[in-house]
Amino acid sequence: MRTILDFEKPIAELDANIEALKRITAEQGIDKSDEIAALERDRERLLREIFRNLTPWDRTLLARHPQRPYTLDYIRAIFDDFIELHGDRQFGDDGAIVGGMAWLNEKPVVVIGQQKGRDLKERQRRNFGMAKPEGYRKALRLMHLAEKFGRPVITFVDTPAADPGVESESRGISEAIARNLREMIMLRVPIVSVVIGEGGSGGALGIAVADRVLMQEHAIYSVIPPEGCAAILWRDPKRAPEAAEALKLTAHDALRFGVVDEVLEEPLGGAHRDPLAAAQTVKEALLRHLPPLQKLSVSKLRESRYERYRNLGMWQIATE
Amino acid sequence: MRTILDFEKPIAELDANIEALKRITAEQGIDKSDEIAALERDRERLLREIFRNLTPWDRTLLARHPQRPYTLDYIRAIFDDFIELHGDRQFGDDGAIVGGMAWLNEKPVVVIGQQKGRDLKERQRRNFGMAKPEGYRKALRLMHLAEKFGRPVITFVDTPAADPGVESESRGISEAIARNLREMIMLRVPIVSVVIGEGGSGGALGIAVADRVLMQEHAIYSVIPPEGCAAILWRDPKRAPEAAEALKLTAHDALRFGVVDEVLEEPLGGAHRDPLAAAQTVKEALLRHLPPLQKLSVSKLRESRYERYRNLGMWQIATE
Amino acid sequence: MQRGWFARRSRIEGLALDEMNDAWVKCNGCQQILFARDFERNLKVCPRCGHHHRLSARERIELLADPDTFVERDAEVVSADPLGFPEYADKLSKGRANSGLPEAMVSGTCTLSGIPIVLAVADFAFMGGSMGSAVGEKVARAMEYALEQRLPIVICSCSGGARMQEGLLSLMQMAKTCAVAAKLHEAGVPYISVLTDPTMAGVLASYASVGDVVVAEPGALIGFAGQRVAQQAQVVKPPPNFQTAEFQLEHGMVDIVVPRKELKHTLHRILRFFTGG
Amino acid sequence: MQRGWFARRSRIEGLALDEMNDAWVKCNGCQQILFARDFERNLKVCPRCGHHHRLSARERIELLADPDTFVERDAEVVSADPLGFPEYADKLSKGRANSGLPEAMVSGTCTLSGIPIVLAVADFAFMGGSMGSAVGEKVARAMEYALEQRLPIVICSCSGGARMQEGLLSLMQMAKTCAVAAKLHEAGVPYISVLTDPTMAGVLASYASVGDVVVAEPGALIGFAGQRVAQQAQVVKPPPNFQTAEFQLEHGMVDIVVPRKELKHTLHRILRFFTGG
Ligand SMILES: [Zn+2]
Ligand SMILES: [Zn+2]
Repeated sequence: MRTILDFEKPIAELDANIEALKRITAEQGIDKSDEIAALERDRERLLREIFRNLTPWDRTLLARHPQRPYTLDYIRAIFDDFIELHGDRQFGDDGAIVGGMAWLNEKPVVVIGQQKGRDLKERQRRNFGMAKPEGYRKALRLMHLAEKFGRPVITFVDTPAADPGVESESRGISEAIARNLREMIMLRVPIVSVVIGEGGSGGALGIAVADRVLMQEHAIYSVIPPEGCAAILWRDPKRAPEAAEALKLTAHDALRFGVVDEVLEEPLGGAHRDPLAAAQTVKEALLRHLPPLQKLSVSKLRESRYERYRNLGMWQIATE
Repeated sequence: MRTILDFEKPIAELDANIEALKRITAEQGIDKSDEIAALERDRERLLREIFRNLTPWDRTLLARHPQRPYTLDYIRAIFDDFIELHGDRQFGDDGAIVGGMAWLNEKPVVVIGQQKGRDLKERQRRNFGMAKPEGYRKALRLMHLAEKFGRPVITFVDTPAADPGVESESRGISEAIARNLREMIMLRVPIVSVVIGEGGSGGALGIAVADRVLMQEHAIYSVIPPEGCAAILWRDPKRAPEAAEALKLTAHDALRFGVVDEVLEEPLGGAHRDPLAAAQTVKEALLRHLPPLQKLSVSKLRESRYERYRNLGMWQIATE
Repeated sequence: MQRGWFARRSRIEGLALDEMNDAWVKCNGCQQILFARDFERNLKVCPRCGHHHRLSARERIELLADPDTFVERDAEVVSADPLGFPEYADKLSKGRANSGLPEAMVSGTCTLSGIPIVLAVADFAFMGGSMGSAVGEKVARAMEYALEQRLPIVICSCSGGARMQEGLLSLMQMAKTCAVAAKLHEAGVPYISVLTDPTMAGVLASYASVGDVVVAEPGALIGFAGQRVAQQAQVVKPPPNFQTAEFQLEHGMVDIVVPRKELKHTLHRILRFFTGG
Repeated sequence: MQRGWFARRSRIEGLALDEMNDAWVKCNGCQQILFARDFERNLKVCPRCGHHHRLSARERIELLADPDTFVERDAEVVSADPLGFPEYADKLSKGRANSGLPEAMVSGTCTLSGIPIVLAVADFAFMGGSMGSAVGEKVARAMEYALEQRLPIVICSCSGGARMQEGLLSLMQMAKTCAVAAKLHEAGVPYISVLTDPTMAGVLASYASVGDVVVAEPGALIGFAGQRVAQQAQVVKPPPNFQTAEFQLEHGMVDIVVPRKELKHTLHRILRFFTGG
């Protein structure tokens, strides 16, 4: 079943009307093209209006939209010949993180990403995109493979959070994330991360330390989910929309803070309205950002990645 | 309860008699020193005779002797200030492998060893010295710690085998051992291994790749336990003594094959008759072998370790 | 002591430890009432049940640093309010008042049983020891100083995690502190991470977990997910010692659990391994 | 086919596959009787149940190497009997007779879909593909040649483990092969390990597990402890797929399980990642 967000409803109505007219044209041979064109213009106008005024909470809902393209959708659309590799060589294979070898046009790369599930069964198998320690360790193993063979790494970030369960705690979810942070900083090959949906706290960051962090227009990136923030601040998870506002979790906020290097435009109405166009934008961005990184010496590359993270944060000097 | 091996029985009788006479001297003030001295001479003669003719199977039993000193006994006797460190930073802390920082006279070292249990409860906790993947991974972590800070590594080998259970298989016992073999070869600090009891197959080798491998006189080192070998060869585990013969599992065999660099003499009657003397011999050997290794450059050290293992094996060139 | 206990019970009941200013204190572990002097002498470890109560940053520095050797650094680095986050300015004021500190982390140099080290200690009384940009910066600078001087660094964590009120910038302190930790790692500068009650979430999932040696205090709450979240997510029933120092030891994440009265000596022994020989 | 099955059943019952020389073969998986020609055409994979039957070293080389490109190396390295081990000399003779090979491992160079590689393949018919000094030496030399020429190496394992009859010297082949694998690793020479039925014990616990990519054939028996030992040791009940390729995939030890008819193509795709771009 398609999910339609509240603010998408007027658009969905127009979608349905346009569909109906097209069906009439096709089935009955009656020319409805003028009406269709008019409705399409209406729709475009409406979309522009709605999307001009999106709140951070609207974007949160878009970032979590069940029809939003996921990592494997982007991988299929962007890369040639993806060979998925499995396992952390220690404990298991985590369905919440996928990774493998792929070709970006003429160049072999390693691709890694958090993967949510489309239907209930896949959602469970992929733990709703919440990775366990073995997921972060698989990711790190594949990054080391990339490093060994001089292949750049591309990661897709889309997770509500790292898995908070007892088993993940038992196997060191904190250690796994911390280790990735430390190792990714020093990786000897370029890393480009793309936040494509939910950038959920440490769970996202665990595969998102990169030379370039790109973020889709309607993705979010936050230290805590708005619901959790509202629960702490006002003991009321329903005030999540206010918390979303306070947390400054949008792509443009992230850009302003220097956390993100570029905001990737999405098709009008969001990536889920035209996944291939969204993927094309991501692909072009990757093709734009990777070559200059690949030209850097290893030491230059590592030093600028280090500086990028070393300088994040805003604090002040106490005078007194 | 003390275990007395069949061939130890005549000695045990003499031990008991000597004890009894000493008790009389102490309790009743009657001087039995002549008789004691005579019995002690008898005992020494008997020990020499018995231990001159030990079969490989006898040595197998000695290597597994429940009173034989274990890794922690040697650590306590040989090193100053042992700080045990725990855990593999991934899954757990394996009681079958202990390790930590210690001082060998004036030098800080990392010590690692397989540890059997003395009583039933400790045996279970230490899984009879059969390490699980997390044990090998803890060992490797500590070796990397040693490498990072330029401290030599000393390992004590004493295991019937790596743990063969379902859980160990699930967590990659093979991978853990294989990785240790690959990493130990390239470790940038000296490694000295001492086989102090049972050198049980891959489970032993997983912490025994070293620049110098020393082996106690009555320790064994084998590709398969004699019982298993007899079961395969003759479908009769009871023929283990013959298999022990065939397998050439004694310290002197290992020396002859170049697997071991020095055989360490044990106190007459075996290490369990005088653990401190046994430890003293081990300590002296460590103090003899480590300094020249520490003088080598890293590349020289690694290259000679590599050559040591690269050249093991006996095969022939087919002519025809 | 029993008499005092009876006499004062009604007044003491329900008071948190740090609100009590008189001769008696109540143990958070066994709920017994203790002589404040005994309690203090015992380094705030309950002499009855062994419960390790939180130390302030100053108290822990006093515990670990040789007398008069601690020289503070970077005290001037304090939090801003980059997001204009609701109530943050107030919380910062309260944090300063509660802790008597300008920020949730105190860092500097000292000797520990004669060994010169860099020492950084978090203080729970300042906004739960949470890590915002200033704390991240202080950790980073402490590590950089250790790197520059090639001094071992000891960091005592005590924190609920990343500081929500600075949003994504707090999250990025995880990467920032691990970035400098990576430099320490490459340079072979020893880093001992001491986990005290509590060490959670974004702090545990960053610099606190990448020490060469990870030490923990008995009973300390150490974990990734807040208890609420962790409980909601549970399919598997958590064991009784879930998210304690002992649980983390059992699961291979902590090298050694050390009672407070042995902490300094144990740190000294570990430091000697790195610096001696 | 049913007719043939009934007609021949009595004669075929209980015969191992490789002892059958006529038009029919029995699947070891589903026990069905199959046309030998279909079976061979299907690369010895049962068309009914998908069971992957063992290939000889020569068959697997034919499967993977481009026609007429395989050039054998080190064929002269064969086993000695360093321990004078009971019945070993006999077993070696039988191994040579069974396999038609001088040793349990065949190695050389070839191209795989045009990519030059070093290829080493074990043969189960020679003493269960077990690793003694000669096999270890051949693996080591194959890896050294790959290192010298900077060619990717593909090793197809098929072995019960270390060869008991050479005692400690067989055990040491684990360290020896991993030593050369360590050199490959440091030099960044690609190594693909292909695990076929069975890959066990000392082979799995050494070179076979340290490939950059670990590929397995469906249903292959892959494990550390022999079934007997593993069963004795079980406290936890083994799952139905215990010690199979699929079990190892699920537990993170294998990158990818590839049906035989896709094996060459998949290896080619993986090799391109290393050599292309
Ligand atoms: Zn108490
Ligand atoms: Zn079949």
